[in-house]
Amino acid sequence: MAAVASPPALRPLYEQMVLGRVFETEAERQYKAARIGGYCHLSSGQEATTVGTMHALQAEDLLVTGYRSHGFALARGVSPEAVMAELFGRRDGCAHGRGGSMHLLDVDRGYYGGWGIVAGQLPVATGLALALVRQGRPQAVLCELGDGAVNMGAWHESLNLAALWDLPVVFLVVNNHYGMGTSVERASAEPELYKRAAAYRMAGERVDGDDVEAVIEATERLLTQARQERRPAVLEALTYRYRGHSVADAGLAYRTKDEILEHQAHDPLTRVRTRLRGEGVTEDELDAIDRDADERVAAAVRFALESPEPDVAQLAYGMHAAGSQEQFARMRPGSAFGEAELTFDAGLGA
Amino acid sequence: MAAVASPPALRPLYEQMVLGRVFETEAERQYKAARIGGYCHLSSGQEATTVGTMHALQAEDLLVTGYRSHGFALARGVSPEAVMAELFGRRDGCAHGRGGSMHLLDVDRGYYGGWGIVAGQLPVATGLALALVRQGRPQAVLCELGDGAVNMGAWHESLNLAALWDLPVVFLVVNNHYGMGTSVERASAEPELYKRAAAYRMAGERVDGDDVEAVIEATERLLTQARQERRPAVLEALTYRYRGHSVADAGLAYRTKDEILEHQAHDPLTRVRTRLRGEGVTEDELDAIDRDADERVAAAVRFALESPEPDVAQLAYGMHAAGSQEQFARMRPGSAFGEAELTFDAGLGA
Amino acid sequence: MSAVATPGAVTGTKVMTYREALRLALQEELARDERVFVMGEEVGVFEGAYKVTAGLLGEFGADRVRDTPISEEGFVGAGVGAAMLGERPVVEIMTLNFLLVAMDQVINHAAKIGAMFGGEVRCPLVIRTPNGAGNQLTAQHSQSFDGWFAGTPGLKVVAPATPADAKGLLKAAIRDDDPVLVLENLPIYKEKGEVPLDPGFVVPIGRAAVAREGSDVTLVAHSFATVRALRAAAELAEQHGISAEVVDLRSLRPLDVETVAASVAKTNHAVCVEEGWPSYGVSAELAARIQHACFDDLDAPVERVGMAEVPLPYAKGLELAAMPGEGRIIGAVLRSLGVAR
Amino acid sequence: MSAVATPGAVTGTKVMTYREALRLALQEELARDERVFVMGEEVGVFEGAYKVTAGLLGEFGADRVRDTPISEEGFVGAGVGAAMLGERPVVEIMTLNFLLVAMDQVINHAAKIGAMFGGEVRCPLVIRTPNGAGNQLTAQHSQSFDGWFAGTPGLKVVAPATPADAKGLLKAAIRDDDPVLVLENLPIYKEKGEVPLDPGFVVPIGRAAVAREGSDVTLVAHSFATVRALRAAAELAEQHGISAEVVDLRSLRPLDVETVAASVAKTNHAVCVEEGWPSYGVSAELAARIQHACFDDLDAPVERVGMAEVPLPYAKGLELAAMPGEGRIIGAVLRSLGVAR
Ligand SMILES: Cc1ncc(C[n+]2csc(CCOP(=O)(O)OP(=O)(O)O)c2C)c(N)n1
Ligand SMILES: Cc1ncc(C[n+]2csc(CCOP(=O)(O)OP(=O)(O)O)c2C)c(N)n1
Ligand SMILES: [Mg+2]
Ligand SMILES: [Mg+2]
Repeated sequence: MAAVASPPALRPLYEQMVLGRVFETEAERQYKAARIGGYCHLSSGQEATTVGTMHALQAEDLLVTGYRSHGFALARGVSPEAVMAELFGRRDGCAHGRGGSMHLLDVDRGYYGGWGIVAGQLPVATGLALALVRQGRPQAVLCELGDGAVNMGAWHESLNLAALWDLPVVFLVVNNHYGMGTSVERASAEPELYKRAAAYRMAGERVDGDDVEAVIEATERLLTQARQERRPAVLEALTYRYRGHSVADAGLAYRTKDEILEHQAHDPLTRVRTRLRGEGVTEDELDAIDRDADERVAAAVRFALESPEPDVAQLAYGMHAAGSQEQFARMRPGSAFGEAELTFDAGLGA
Repeated sequence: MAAVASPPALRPLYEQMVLGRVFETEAERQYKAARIGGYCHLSSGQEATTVGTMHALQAEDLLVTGYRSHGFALARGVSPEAVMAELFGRRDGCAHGRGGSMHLLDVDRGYYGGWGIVAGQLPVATGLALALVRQGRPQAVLCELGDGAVNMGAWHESLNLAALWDLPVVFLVVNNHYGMGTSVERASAEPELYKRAAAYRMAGERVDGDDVEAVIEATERLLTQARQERRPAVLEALTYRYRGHSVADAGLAYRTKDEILEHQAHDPLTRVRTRLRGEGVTEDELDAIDRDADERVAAAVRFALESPEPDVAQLAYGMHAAGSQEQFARMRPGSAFGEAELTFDAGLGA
Repeated sequence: MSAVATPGAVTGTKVMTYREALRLALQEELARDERVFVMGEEVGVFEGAYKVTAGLLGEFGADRVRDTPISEEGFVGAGVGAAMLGERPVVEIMTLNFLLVAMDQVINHAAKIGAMFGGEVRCPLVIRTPNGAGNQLTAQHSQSFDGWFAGTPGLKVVAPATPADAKGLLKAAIRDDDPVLVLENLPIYKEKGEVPLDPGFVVPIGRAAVAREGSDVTLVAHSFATVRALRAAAELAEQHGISAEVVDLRSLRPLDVETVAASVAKTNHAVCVEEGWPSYGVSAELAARIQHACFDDLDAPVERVGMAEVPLPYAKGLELAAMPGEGRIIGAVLRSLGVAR
Repeated sequence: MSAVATPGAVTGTKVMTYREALRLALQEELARDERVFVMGEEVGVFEGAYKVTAGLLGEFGADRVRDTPISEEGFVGAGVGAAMLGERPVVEIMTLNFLLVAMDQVINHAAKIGAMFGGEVRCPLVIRTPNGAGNQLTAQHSQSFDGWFAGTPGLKVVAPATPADAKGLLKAAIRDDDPVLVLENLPIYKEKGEVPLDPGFVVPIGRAAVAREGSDVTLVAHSFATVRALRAAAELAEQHGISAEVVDLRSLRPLDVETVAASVAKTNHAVCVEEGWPSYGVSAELAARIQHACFDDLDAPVERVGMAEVPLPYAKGLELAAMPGEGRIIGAVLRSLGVAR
């Protein structure tokens, strides 16, 4: 991880951003090919924010996100194979096919999900930060949420608790201008969202979420404060979602094509690409990076296709902890709805 | 109602404040005599805020409060008889004995309750304000809440909606320093509660809630803005609760006797009394006012005692609108728990 | 309130989807009564997450079709308050799963107003929202809490299974003076059926319907489970020569026990089907009522079919295995009739 | 997990109230396991709205006994997150009525974690809260939503009726690796009974108990309804010469159907009693299970007794009339046995 001082090397960041973009494009294709189902939320256009914040997050720090999380998972180091297999609902997915697109996680990397109820992840992240403090661990939690989530009661209660109890958590508001079809101005009486941190005497600031270096600088600074001074903060990253709210949404009922094109004119990937050219990286080298991303994603698709479907006999896998089977033993007689067959703690199968 | 300009006459305000104080003292006595049950929250010490805000509220305005509401009901003009009868659970109570201390109301006076879930009344008040706008009525809603309620999600969502939709509602935060045993500093990361209005680009201010004239001035100003400019606001009134959280709480586990005495040293009633003496009102005249309050409350107790108990055959009275009986007719067969006897729309009986 | 057409009313019917029938009901009621307004996330500009409100913003404007921030507790409560002042708010919750953040306003506020305030004020609020699973929406987005609301005194709960009932019951709910929860369902939106065009057409709350006549067994269901039950009944007739009667509850509170009991008294066998989890669910209440009302009529225990009791998994195969499919309904019928498969 | 004493354990019992038994369980578990901490409104300085946590702040300090603002959604969710990282939070909700504002964290978060994340992370969270009515607390403060939680896959729900079970089940809940809701009850806090002093004493989750043996009818109940059932059973014996067996469920999820069915197979009559509203309530599930498991054993329909189906009114006389008192339980038993009063 880069120290706060030294400027981050751009090339690996570009590699991450391209990987994110290519992955989302492929996910949309696979969704339309009916290999992915449910809700599928893409983050194309938001790569500087996803990659920048994940670059600033240290190995021992914790991560919580909403449901628009493919990019965060990849940038956190979850393999494209594990993510794609999850989208395909396969056994080798990071949630073994149980969670899908909205519920990615990787506990080994401190990623505690992938949540689908708007703002529901904020109290959870607050609790993770409380646990870090109780365990005397010096890390911090980064909690991602969208601009639409700041109008939920859970936002208010979580920020008040985090500030009142001096918890090491940074609330990352990914402001992509819309919550589904509702613009920030139509949803929030204070459209400068970061200013709401003041209601908790908490630091709040806004950053250009399409400038990966600015995102890294701000995130590192706030995470350092959180770790060292146990000061929570709000970081609002201004960015833009290129695709619809989910793959099912064309994304044009509430905004114009021009608006989208205007944002794509200063695309975060292009910006880094230009910077790298300035640093003397050749077009060929950059194209090679792009091709490499294509190959990694193609490999992920092959892996996902080969990963077995979950065993239907494992329908209730993970629902309850080992030993619970015995507790449920006497619920079965008289059951008329197959509950008797549910097993919680058997393995996942070969 | 006094216009914004001319200073209010103090004498009727003093009469109201004394009535509130005497009523609460009697309510506590009656509770200990087991004529009042359930939760009973007294507002002794908060009279300047209750009487001052109700003085500023116009006849056509609407009122919503929490559960510490005897004083508001009386100052709004609900008769001591109707309030005491409600506390006694009698048919002539303002809620016909169904609501008790926490659920007073008087629709004819625009008082829409009397609610017991902390902050639950805020969304309701917001909806009343929305209805006023839809109906083109020029009035405003005053919504009372306590200092402990500002940490609930409902506060956040309600204030955001009120500001976003330009609704005529003033949120009155009665800051009596404690939510049960928790001081404001231990509950709110921003203990200057009125400042939280800024998170919604809403006006917020603080007033000495023990100075009845200051309360009237601020409330009238904010209500006028709400009515004329459809601008919601937060008014925080600093005051103090003399008794425990409810009659069941001695109120000393979390604060010192000295702290209470110190607040009683500048008692809101005494302050007005002194002012009146300055205006030449004699001790005898003031004592007469006090005696008159004693008599009004004694009469209310007599009235409540004579009011009949609700008829048990009317257990479900009011639950459903007229005509619902027929909808429920086919739910009865097979019912094993007396639901068949429930009638919704029969009268209250003699 | 009745299903009788109003004098000089439009007659005839039209085949449309459940979704279109709901839209027609909203359109008619918005046009009929100034006090009616629609409020919820994405109901306006976006035309509804599931397009039920498509076109209404254009026709009635932003005051009658109000987009809200993501703040269910706030705007459900705003509906409660507006209703107390005589408005007729129709609040859309994108899916039932999200009503969990507004439970306090529904259960502790809307449902309490009539009784708690001694009949002094009413709350004519309508909340409409789809429940259900089947689209791989996973654990947080595939639930049915129908019984929780149906078990709450002070509320009324309807759950139409056909486009005609969707129109008639939503209109009845909007005209009712009490808070009514209208339970819709995601997979059912695209179901088609004949819908009366008469704007005076309403379906009374608290009346079940016999959706299919039969003599061997009674299938009791509501909402999308009724669609499943009808499919199972057809297959039972063809494949097994079993004549199943299907009782469509239509209302969950008040519950029309009479119609259910009359059917079971005739068939002597009952299978209760629901989309949700059966334990402590709707089928529990049905079984309890049936065994009590039809104790001497029953030739076999009341059977129950519902969602497997797990948080809904994402993988298609797992989700399918969890759902109360026709196969499981037929299995329960054969069990009830003591027929080996 | 078992009720067997640990080697070299403290033996003997002591008579104490249900409230004291809960406090002892908390004290023992706080002392036993650093990961355990108590969190909620007024649990510290105020010593608990109902004094269950009295003395614990002094003994364990503010980090282990944490006062919270009024923010149920926030601190229940904080409990969920802390549990995911291996802590053992015991969250107190002042009364069950207030859990409505935190439903989303309980149902859509705590209950989903194990299955939704493919078994990769667990949520050993305990929520303890009293339900019930009887103190004129009125409509918003007198409710029992027991079945809503017991019907949610992913949760476990216990509802002890005696001080000994209160200690043993709360300890079992704290040691369990899944989210457990411990349902207490306001009137029951003052009930007294013998409580084992052994810190190793736990009561296994998912096991009902026969609280009183009998031969004529089975009363099935949980929490305070068990206390009512036992009183009714005593009166039935004295006044009517009827021998009632009382099955105390103790756990609602998992539900010990075996013990209930075994009793009904013996008595051939069942009356289910609950504090909450019966429609779509706990007694519905019990009646549904019993009619299914004991179809051939039952000599009469399963009867149900619960709260009158109204928002609880304030007036003492009205409240009393609404409660599932002993008189109504006895009436149901006589109905079941076909005995005229
Ligand atoms: C409580 C709740 N209400 C509604 C929804 C449906 N919903 C899913 S995403 C979404 C929009 C969220 O927008 P934003 O927070 O800006 O995040 P973005 O999708 O832009 O990343 C809505 C309304 C939900 N999941 N949870
Ligand atoms: C959601 C909810 N949580 C908890 C309670 C229990 N409770 C009732 S009053 C109260 C304290 C409220 O304090 P404050 O808002 O300052 O009002 P005050 O009592 O001081 O007038 C609490 C915690 C409740 N009624 N509702
Ligand atoms: Mg957004
Ligand atoms: Mg206070």
